[in-house]
Amino acid sequence: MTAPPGPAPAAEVLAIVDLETHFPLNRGTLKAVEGVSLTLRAGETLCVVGESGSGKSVTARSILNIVKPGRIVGGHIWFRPDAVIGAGNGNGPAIDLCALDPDGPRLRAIRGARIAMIFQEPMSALSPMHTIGQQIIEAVRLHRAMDKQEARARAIELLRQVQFREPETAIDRYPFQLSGGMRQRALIAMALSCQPQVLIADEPTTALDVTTQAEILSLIRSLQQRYGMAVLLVTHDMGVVAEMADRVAVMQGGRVIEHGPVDAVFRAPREAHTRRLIEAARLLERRGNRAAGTPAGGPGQAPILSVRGLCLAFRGTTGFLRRRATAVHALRDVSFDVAPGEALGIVGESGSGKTTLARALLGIHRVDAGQARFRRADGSLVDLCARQGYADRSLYAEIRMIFQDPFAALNPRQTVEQIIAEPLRIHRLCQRSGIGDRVAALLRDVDLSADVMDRYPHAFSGGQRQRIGIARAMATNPRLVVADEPTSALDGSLRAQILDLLLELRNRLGLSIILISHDIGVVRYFCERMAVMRQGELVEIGASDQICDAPRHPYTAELLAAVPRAGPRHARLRDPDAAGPD
Amino acid sequence: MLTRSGDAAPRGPRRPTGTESPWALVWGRFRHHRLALVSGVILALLYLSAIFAEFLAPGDPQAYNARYTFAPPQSIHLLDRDEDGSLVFRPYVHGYAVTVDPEAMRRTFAIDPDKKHPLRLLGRSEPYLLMGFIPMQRKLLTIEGQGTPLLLLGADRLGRDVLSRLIIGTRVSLSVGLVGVVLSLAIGLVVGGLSGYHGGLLDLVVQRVIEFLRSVPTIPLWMGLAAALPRDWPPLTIYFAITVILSLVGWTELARVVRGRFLALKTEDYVTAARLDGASDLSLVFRHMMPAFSSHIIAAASLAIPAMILAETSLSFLGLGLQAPIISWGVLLQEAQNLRSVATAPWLLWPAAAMIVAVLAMNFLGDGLRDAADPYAT
Amino acid sequence: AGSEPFKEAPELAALVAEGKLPPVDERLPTQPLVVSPLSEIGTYGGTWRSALKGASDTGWLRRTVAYDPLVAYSFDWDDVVPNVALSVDVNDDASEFVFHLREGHKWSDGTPFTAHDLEFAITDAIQIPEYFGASRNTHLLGAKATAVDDLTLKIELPEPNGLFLKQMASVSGMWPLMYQEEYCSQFHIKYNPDADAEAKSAGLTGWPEALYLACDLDNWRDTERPTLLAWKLTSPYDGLSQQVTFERNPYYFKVDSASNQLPYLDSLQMRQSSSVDDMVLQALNGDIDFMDRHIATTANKPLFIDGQAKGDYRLFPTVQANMNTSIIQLNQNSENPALNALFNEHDFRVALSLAIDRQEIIDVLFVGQGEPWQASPRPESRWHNERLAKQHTEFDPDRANALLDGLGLTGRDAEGFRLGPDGKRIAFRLDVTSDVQPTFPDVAEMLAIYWRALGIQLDVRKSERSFVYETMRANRHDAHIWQGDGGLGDAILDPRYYFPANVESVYALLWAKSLYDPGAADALEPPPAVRRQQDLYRELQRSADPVLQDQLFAEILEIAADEFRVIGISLPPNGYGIARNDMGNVPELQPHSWIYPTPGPMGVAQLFHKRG
Amino acid sequence: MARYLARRLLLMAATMAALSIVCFAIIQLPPGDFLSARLAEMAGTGDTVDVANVAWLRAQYGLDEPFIVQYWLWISGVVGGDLGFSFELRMPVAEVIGERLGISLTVEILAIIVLWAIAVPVGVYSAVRQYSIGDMAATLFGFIGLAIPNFLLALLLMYLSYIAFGVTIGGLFSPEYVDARWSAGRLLDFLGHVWAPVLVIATGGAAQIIRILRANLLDELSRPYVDTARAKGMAEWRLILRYPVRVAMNPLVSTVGWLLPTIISSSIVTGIVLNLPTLSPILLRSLLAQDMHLAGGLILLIGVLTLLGTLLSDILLAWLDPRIRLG
Ligand SMILES: Nc1ncnc2c1ncn2[C@@H]1O[C@H](COP(=O)(O)OP(=O)(O)OP(=O)(O)O)[C@@H](O)[C@H]1O
Ligand SMILES: Nc1ncnc2c1ncn2[C@@H]1O[C@H](COP(=O)(O)OP(=O)(O)OP(=O)(O)O)[C@@H](O)[C@H]1O
Ligand SMILES: [Mg+2]
Ligand SMILES: [Mg+2]
Repeated sequence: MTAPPGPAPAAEVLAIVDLETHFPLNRGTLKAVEGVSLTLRAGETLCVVGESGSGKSVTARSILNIVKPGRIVGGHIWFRPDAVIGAGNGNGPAIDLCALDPDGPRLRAIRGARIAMIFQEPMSALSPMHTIGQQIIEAVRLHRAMDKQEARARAIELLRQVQFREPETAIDRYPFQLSGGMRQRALIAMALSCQPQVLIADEPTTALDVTTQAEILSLIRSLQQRYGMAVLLVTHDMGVVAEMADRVAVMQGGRVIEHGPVDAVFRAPREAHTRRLIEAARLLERRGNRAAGTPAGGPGQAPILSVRGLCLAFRGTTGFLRRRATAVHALRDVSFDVAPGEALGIVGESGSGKTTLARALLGIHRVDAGQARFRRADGSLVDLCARQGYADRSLYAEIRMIFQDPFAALNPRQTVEQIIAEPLRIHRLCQRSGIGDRVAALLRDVDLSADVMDRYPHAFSGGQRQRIGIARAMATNPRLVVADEPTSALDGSLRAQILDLLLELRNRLGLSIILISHDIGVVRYFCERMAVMRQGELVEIGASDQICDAPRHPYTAELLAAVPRAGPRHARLRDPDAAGPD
Repeated sequence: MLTRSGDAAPRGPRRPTGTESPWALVWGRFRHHRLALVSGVILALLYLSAIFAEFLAPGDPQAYNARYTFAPPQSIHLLDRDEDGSLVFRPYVHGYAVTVDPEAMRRTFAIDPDKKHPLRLLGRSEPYLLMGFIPMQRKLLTIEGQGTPLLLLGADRLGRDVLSRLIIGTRVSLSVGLVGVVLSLAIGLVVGGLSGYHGGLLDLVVQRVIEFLRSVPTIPLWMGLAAALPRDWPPLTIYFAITVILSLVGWTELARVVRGRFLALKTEDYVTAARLDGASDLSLVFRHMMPAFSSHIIAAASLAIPAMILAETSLSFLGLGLQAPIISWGVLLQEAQNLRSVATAPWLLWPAAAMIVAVLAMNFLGDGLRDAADPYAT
Repeated sequence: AGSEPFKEAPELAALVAEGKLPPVDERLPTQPLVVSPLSEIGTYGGTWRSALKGASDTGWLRRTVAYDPLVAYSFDWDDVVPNVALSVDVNDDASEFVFHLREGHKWSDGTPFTAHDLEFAITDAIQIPEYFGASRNTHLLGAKATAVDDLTLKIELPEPNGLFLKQMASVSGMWPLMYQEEYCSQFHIKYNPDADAEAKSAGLTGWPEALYLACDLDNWRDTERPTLLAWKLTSPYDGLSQQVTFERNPYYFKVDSASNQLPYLDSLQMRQSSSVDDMVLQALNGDIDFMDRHIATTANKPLFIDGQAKGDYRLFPTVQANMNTSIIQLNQNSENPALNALFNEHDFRVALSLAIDRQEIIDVLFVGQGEPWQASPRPESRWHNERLAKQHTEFDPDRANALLDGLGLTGRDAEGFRLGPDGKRIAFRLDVTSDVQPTFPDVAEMLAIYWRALGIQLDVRKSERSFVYETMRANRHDAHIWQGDGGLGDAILDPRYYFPANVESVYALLWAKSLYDPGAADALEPPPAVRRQQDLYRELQRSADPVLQDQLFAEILEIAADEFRVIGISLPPNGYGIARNDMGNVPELQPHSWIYPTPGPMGVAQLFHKRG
Repeated sequence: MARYLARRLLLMAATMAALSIVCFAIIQLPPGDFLSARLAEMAGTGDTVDVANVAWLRAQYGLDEPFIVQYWLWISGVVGGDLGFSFELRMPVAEVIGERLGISLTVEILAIIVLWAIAVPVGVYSAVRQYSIGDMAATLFGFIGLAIPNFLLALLLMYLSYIAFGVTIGGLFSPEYVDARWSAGRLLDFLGHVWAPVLVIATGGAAQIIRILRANLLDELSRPYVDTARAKGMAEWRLILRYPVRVAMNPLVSTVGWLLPTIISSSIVTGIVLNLPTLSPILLRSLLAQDMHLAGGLILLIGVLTLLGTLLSDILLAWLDPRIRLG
């Protein structure tokens, strides 16, 4: 395996040539990646964009050869460990990663140390049985000769860099005790722990609010500048692309359809598909909440949901034998109303309690105080937070939730059909014989073809799973949907499509929506009103436009300032007035 | 709304062409599991031989024969020489030359090369009742020549045919004990599942009950129970009752394991999601959490079955298990568990081999089911 | 032998030389018991290795080291001969026995053994009702023992007992010799007022238990207790220890015909084992020097025959004292009226007997060894009775059926079973235990098949021994199967099968009670013939004349033949034992029984290891 | 933790109280009592028994008292630290148990260690290399061990070692070492014997652990967090042991605390066949002989071990899986 006539020019730390990765299916194989070629130079950021399911994640995973049960069936991935910024000075041997034994020591020495990876689904990617500290420390110690104390200190430092508020205590917490964004940041910290030459980041900021995202991106930038780290960034956030990318690759159907410097691609996209992607991203920003239309119910009606004084603290302990009591006040005196047919957006920094609020409303978490009165279809009121709140299971057909982690929320042992049919079956919403059609229709609504019905959740891309979750939530024609980051893993065009679907339902059925998102653009596009959360408190609530244009709370202002925009090399939007079209 | 009604397909939900129902998927994968298929066939054969035991057994399992106590197995010769010296296919066995050794109090057997007894397929036999009610006069394999028994697996201390006893024993061994297994699995899953899912007070109570049941060692429990059962029940009924009662204790282990797993599983998002779909507790436990645990359950079941078959041998050590004249593998092994048999009549250990085959078959079948149910398996 | 100087084991000689032990002449009685060896004069040294089964196998101890009663059975069981006692005088009506002891006989601690020790044992220990020992010394109950002088013990019985000496020579005869007054009286309330308190503070129920644990024949856990036996205990048998050991008693009172003090063997080593198979393997491996108990079964014989060369041992034959391999007792005092009526029909019992193919049972289970035999003393026995032994042993199913038809049992049910007078199927149940004889269940199953052919259902249940016993004690059994005790010398001592005589006569427990426990509320007056047998036995007990005893017993057996109360199967083949090839004086063809505790009466002190 | 422990211990005491009543009742379920069992046994040896003083003895042992009184006498002693007196062995129960407990625990814990030391790695191996030759072999041997009754295996071992090596392996010591003090020689002798029961017990339980671990591990191996660990560059085996195995151990850990009491109460037959000086044969004997105090003491001991084992399992489970809360 030494020094083949490396096809990679010296400065190209990574060169993917004609990569083909296939997955076995029940019938035949699925060619997820078909002849992808990409290059990555030291110190450079290559953004990979493309519609959901186009093979971005599989390409990224192929680099470290972690694609089970798939197989890399063709192509090469040349890795040149001595490549540095500036051409011509790396002439050591290049290694073909595809040719290495996937479990062998040579590839292992590269994984984590030289090429680090951040997986797309942060929630499931962490071991549930170990604290994040243990997992980061282990990563550090695998490749660096450090004793436990040093490694711990380094882990704390890393957590601090990825914006953990109290890294000293956070380090001893288990993934299930962390918010989605916190987990994602822990993964980022883990990936950065050994100062890799190449960072493969698969949608690393989907669960992060804009401020945190900005910090993380600038952290990556500074590492790039300092160590010449090359970054392969998979994302569909065009704002991020604009801010980060040197070059962009656009994928569709397992192939790279366009590949070039970011300015070129943004200014003059060659492919229609690329154009669509960029357009869709801009559209969201441009339209603001004007697309929201008029809710069916109209104002002045009695609220469908009225939340008063919700308080919730996670009282837990850390450590096994010598336990220390800890309490995280995830909700502090949260009150708001949702009118019928209204969409309420909730934004806020990562870990501010958004998911907790959603779960509290669905009765998953017990609240310490407060109530959430929900007006049912027959006009009766139930307190969702009371103990017997969900005694009548038909309520579950009226209120639906879309989970933040789409993978974890899908039963790995059920086919998509079973998953989506489950609420239909339980609430007897359609005849047995009609279930198949109904499921197929729901899948089509979220832009999935019906022939994926017999696949299991693990055989999907992140965005596809998210759509399955949405289809399931919509299956019962609910009256209130609590959607926790429902579109974070979707590319711009799909996102718009899904949101339009929701809007259509809202207009037609008077569906009320609580939309949790860190994407202010989405919230503004979609919601009449929005609420801003911070450390468990609702700091501001009001009409979306008003909040976006004239935030009252300094935190809101800070949030808005951090929103990246979908144009290359644009400065951040500091002036709220500039939030309009280009 | 978005539902279309009418034009109902005859069976099950309609699906787009090219996709398969979940069960078809599982079956499709199972079908490709060669080991599991072979095991399934073996098990089917075992059960068939349990059903048609009387027909398959060459002899009467209870008929003792003074001349052939501890006779070693005969081997079947397939080819015979005709008068003209040419080889022909004519299966036969040799007879025995028996000598009595009064000093050692035993018979010694030698193969008598002069005595050839041809074998017949579907030959005439003593009349008997197949499955206790179908009168029959033919058996699968019979021997020609009066007075010479067919002892393909040798004879036991009373000169009874081990093969016939083994075949008849299949019936009890592969049926009665299974009831206990099924019962304890069912109770274990339900109780353990609910306890782990609900946690809290229910869990506390269930765990104390389990703890309590486990604290009573089995032997005194057996002895006590055996004393409490009416003495004039037929032995099979007593045994059946004991297995049922034992399984009322036997569920504890599975219940605890299930509960331990469920405590962790119930925090999974997909379980929450199913709950938010409106699934009832039982459906949550059985449709969503249990499948995640199906590998374990299959493994536990395939382990419990041999344990139950074997339990009878330990039970009869205490005079509580099945007893002769009822024949089961356990009884046969029980009769073979002495130095004399082990040292001089190892063919009496054949029931152990039968048991191993049955257990392995059940187990590989279980493997096949597991893999078929595992979405990740390829 | 008297004139020759006594010789002793080298290790003892060394101790004597060191002054730690008195010389051998001072240790032996003036008139030691001279043993003529079975085959040769032995040599000193070596260990006798054997095994004990479980925690309470005192049987093997009683058969070997402990068998040194006042008077002992002769080797062939024909006679009672002096042992510890030098001689014994009996009065005419067998109610007063005077034992003369040996002068200079000493306990293992060197203190003199006197008649006072015996008086203490019988009056102060055995006769107190407070512990188990008494329950097994029925012949000593109510006896008055007096030490006339140091060497003379007089025993006066409350009732004449012509069998007293035989009983004193039996396996239970050693009790009085276990108690050294000096040592054992410390546990006795009469001699030690604190005895009870001391016992209770040790966790015992009271002083009798302390006495029992320290001194009784069935307890081998006190290594302090002085003994008269050939070997004294060095590591105790408390049910937990893995090994019980004994070492030579330098004061043992027997010498061989060449004036060598016995025993020859230095020590005994008995491994406590819970598993017979473990013991068998020990024997096969040559780790057992001499033994028959537990291991020498019919089933194991081929193993032992084949293993002789490897294990360097041989098999020696014993004469089975049992007269039958299995005796079937139908409960003729049953609480089930229908069964009781049937079982009391003479012809019914005969029919059942005739339906049994005994030769087949013998062939299948005993490899053709033995002959069809009813419950009757063995052919070698003085009391052999041909009619009793052989009647109804032929296999004649036709006559059997005819007899049953003759009883009017002609009705049959759908499955072909005969109906009893009550209109119900004739069916009864037999609980068998394989703990005593592994062949019982097999016999029972074959019986079930034979009797099925008669139209009678026998429901065989294998059960745990104590369950079988418990049902029997409560007289709730239908039938019982057991071995044929009382074939040789024990016939007259334990005539359980010849007439309802004791608790073991479970075919007529309530009739037996009228003999052994007439006061019992449930005792039944037996039919005249049985009554007559019991009267004859009482008369026999009252006579000291062996000839008269034989006459009376013969008459009892004649009546037994008429009555035909129990059904026998076959005469047991000879037994065997295992002895290492280097063991000397191994007994050949010794009777094997419980009452005659084989091999005890041979004088095990004469066993030895051959040199070279 | 301390509060949790305190609460559990309190509950344990209540369970023990219930257990003591039930076990005392169970011991008495079979007909008869110690004396009748004893008489039965004596008769078995050929002794004839005079029943005259049996009633007296019965009173002496308190066997004629009603159940409640007998129970009360016993349990009040037990609470006061006096386990009572073995009728049969005529020794304080505490002494009997004390005599055997050490060796019994040694053998049984040794067996458990060997069992886990073999079965856990093999189980992991057979999951990771599903359907490899090694997996098949492990399954085959595991099930052979399971399907052959323990006592038969013990018998076979004994016989084979006699045939092949000319040594008998019954018991735990050769005669010369039975009563000897511990020394290097005795230890060697002990090891020369103890392998047989350890092997018998271990083979009987190995299949259970192998198959359960395999089944659970197979489920975990395809979890995303395993990929994360892979991407870190961890060695395959190390990451399997550290991540999925930890989850897959859950079912084993759930019941690991019961291993010891289960082995004590289930290795009776093995103990008898191999002539082991452990507690198990004594338990059977005491039950057959209806030696109430001894049987009661042993059952209580097993009960306490079970309860402690459950507690241990619960604590281990919580330590193993942070999602499970001690509660
Ligand atoms: N284990 C698998 N088995 C079968 N098909 C798979 C598997 N994993 C992914 N796929 C398929 O491979 C294709 C590419 O998936 P990939 O995860 O690379 O998409 P993606 O571009 O990352 O999309 P997203 O933006 O939604 O994350 C998809 O169609 C997906 O369904
Ligand atoms: N089960 C739990 N135990 C303890 N603490 C928890 C638990 N779940 C959440 N928390 C804590 O509660 C706080 C709020 O978490 P939540 O998941 O609601 O945040 P979020 O607003 O959804 O953040 P993100 O945008 O990152 O998803 C966080 O600090 C988190 O660590
Ligand atoms: Mg992806
Ligand atoms: Mg969240």
